[in-house]
Amino acid sequence: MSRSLAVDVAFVLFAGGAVVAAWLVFRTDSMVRAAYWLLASFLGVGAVMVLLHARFLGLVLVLMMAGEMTIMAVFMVMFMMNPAGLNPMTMVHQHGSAKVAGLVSFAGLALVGIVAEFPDRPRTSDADPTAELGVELLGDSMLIFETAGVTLLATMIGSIAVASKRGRFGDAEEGSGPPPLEPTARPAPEPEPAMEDHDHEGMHHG
Amino acid sequence: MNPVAAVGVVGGVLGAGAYALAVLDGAAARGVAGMPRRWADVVVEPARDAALLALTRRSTTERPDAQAWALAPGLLAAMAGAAVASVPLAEGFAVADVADGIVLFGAAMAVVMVGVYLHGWSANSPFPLVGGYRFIALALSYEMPLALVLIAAALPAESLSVGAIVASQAGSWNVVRQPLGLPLYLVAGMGLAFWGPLDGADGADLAGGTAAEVSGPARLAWELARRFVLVAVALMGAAVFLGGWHGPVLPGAVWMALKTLALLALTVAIGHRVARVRLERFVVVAWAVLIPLALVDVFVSGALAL
Amino acid sequence: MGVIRRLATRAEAPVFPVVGAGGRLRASELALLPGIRLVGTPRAASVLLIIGDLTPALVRPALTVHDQLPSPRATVWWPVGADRGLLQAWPGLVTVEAGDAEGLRRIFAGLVEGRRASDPPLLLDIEPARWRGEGPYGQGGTGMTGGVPFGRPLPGRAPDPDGLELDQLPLHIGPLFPPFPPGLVLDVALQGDVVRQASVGENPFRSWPGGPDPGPLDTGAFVEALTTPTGVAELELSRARHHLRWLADALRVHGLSALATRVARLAATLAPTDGPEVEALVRRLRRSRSLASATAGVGAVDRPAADLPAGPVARAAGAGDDARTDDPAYRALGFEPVVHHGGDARARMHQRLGEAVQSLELAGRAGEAVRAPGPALEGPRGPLRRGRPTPSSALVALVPTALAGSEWGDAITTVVSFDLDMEEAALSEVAGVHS
Amino acid sequence: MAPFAAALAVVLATGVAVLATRWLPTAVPSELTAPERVPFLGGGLPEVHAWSRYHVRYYAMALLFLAFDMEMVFMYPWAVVFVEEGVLALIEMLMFIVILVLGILYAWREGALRWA
Repeated sequence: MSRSLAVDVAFVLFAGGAVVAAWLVFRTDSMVRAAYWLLASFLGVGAVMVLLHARFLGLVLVLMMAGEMTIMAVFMVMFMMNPAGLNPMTMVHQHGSAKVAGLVSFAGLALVGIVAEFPDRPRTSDADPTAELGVELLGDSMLIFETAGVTLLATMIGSIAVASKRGRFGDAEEGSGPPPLEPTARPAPEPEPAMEDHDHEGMHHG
Repeated sequence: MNPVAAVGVVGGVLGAGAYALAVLDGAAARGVAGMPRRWADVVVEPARDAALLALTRRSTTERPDAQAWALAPGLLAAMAGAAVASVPLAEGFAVADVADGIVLFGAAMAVVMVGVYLHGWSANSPFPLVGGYRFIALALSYEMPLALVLIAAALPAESLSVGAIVASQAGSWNVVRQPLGLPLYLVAGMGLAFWGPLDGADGADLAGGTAAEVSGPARLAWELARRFVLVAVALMGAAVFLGGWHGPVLPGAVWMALKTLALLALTVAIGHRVARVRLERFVVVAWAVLIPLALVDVFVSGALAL
Repeated sequence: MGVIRRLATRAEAPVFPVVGAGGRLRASELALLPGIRLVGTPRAASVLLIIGDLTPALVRPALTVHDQLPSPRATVWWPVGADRGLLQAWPGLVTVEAGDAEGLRRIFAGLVEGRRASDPPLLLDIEPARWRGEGPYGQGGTGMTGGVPFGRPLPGRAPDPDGLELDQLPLHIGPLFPPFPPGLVLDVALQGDVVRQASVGENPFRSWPGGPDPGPLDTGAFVEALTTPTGVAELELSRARHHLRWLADALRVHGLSALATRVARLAATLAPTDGPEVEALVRRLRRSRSLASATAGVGAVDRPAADLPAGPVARAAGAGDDARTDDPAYRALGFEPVVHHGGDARARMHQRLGEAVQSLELAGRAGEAVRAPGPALEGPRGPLRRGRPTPSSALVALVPTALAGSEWGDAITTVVSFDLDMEEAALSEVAGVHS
Repeated sequence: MAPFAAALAVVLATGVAVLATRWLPTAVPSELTAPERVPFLGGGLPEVHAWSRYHVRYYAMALLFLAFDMEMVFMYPWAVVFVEEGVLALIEMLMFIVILVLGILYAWREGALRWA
């Protein structure tokens, strides 16, 4: 088998695998499985990128998505009832609009793929795409790069402000109460801590 | 390299490394415990334990995620294999001298997190579950320092290839040029293989953590896979920080083996001397101390490389 | 297969211990025996080793753990003290003289070689709950969280101090959980890895209808000394041994099992002349940063030291009460109690280390000094007074509040730091004479 | 592409080799009774499934990781061209990192690294 044929076969296998894994995301009941089927799909995409000589981007995709999908799994398990799919459930809702959205986006992307004129600038194979990416980041795209830094900082501060209950100045919810049921009313007073009762309930559940 | 030869070489390195690690660990445990034992016994012990596990039946739990459970050790071993493949075992001899070697290593080690988490999650049993979640906390904390110290080592080499990083240490090794690198790498590496003080995921306080419900061949696979990861870590550490194949008199491959064994012995010694770390505390230390130190390492190494 | 079987026969026998009445002292020496390896989960064991006598409440847990051992498996019994006959009915049980590692290994070798059949499962093959046939998937109910899939319900929610309301697992752990003292049953509500609520379950050593009839307690020497004149040197040596045995258990939980074996050996063979070795060990452990950070601030009891049950736990919190202070035999030796401050797991470890060194030093100096029988004697867990509650029963009461809100690993550290003995706690009062 | 082919072969072979332990004759948990499959709780019996809405207490740290992971990725190509580009690269990356270290500093100051 010639080398280019082997590459072609690998391409089809990885690309097909990515699509199948992506489909399986919606065929499982378990949040963990769903997250990791998505990771498997990304692994396929990463391999395809490597085959397209975007080695660095392909590997980085895997590097990041392994962490990201794990965090996604952790959060999904945290907030979904029945996280392991022990009881039957479906990952797909609003079938009608989902179908429409899927078809429209597929048609749009396919159209771009067919109609758009892609740049055709053959490169010598000894060029190091990673180094070129580095030069680009430090040269023309420097502003984008530094803006990304500020954006990430904003992300960090924002996510902490939203997620962390604890703050420098004490409890983030101190003095706050549940929102009122009527739009014009004042916030409801803070409820009495009723931990003991609830804990008791939790202990004897089931 | 031809794929069959590649598999043979990596399999040999992983197998020999894991066995050496088990022997070192047994010897260290006997030394610390003050239990004298014949050397012959210490050397054969791991094979005996493995044989016993192979003859023991695999058990299962009431309603596990069987496929994910089976996959977990395979995932760890495969990723260890990928990492070993990217490390040159002697001058000009790497199984897969990928130009972005340390990115490949980073990606492989990120997938290790998936494997350990799945191993804990799949049993549908409380102690493994807690172990799996402990590992995520650990992994999210060590991953940054791990990547940063490797990037620092790549600076003077002007390449992400492990071969180039080793070649750049012809004059002096990175352990001297970048004194912060190896200690940070070892902390992260022990976390990666949940070894010694960072073994919270499989700790004694959880009756074995993610491995609390596995027996027989499944346990054998898990113990092997975990040791494979530590071997991969030590091999990469020997290449990136201890000058790889560089060394007088002896051939490069021998130097690599000796340096890897030295790192394995060091981790084993730490494992028997340092008590398990409270993860809650480790997370804060990792973010507030280890990551800033790793960044200092990057910039000092960068300034020196200019 | 021949080679593999031959290799496996010579492996260390992985043993999961079930410590029954009177078995605790024997169990503490298990790690020292050649050819045997203690494991933390039955899934890693080949031999279920019952040490001492099973009480009625221990039978069901022992059977549960037995069936969790993978086959090939065997059950070995080391009888210690009284035998009230419950084990006679255990199918396939092999009785071996207590402490006989060779006998245990013979059983193990026979098992691996295939000369001995593996124990069959002992419990009836009954699914945990009826669930078949209900709901569209046979999951036992309808809807996303309805029903009891595979025989068990899903856990329920409970509020958490950080404002979330996530699931809480109600768990009954013990009485054979290796990090716990034998016999401790803990009912915990585990939310994530945090113990939200804990309570101590029924003490299995109290399950005989006629009241507990313990085998030899690990503090038996002290109880006996209440009524018989005993050499101070002998008592203090026992105390030092006791604290070292505790230390071995604690080190094992902290992931230093090899060092724990060394300490256990020291405890088993301790003589007054071992002072330098113990002091070196204690110095090393006190200097250990990792141990300090694993225990500092963990399991602090938030009440005044004076309200704590007297003993090492109270002394670690700054209360200097020690029954030895008023004892003429000890006053003659110039005894001063060791006191630490902080009242956390770290202080308790330092307290016991300090007391071990002190006891060894006293034992070396005491010579032929004899302690006359008196109403009170300081045992290794606290003062022993005839007719009064045992120290362990007071310490067990501290567990629920000390565990609430702590991470699982910290909870284990806390439980271990109290040095409980459930067999002692089962006694309603300190008796004068022991079998 | 050749190194990747070798790496792929290694990944598949090691993974499958370890997975193959599942085909050992002892690896088939045939005929296990219900009590043999009960999760280990030190002799206790479970009431509920362990799979649950597991409360991780490091979620703020996990979110911080997401942002930081992204940052690290920029550093790889930077490391390759660093010596070539010289001081300019050092200063640019320093700026980038300082911005991000502010994020860690903020998180640490807010106590977000401590577990909830």
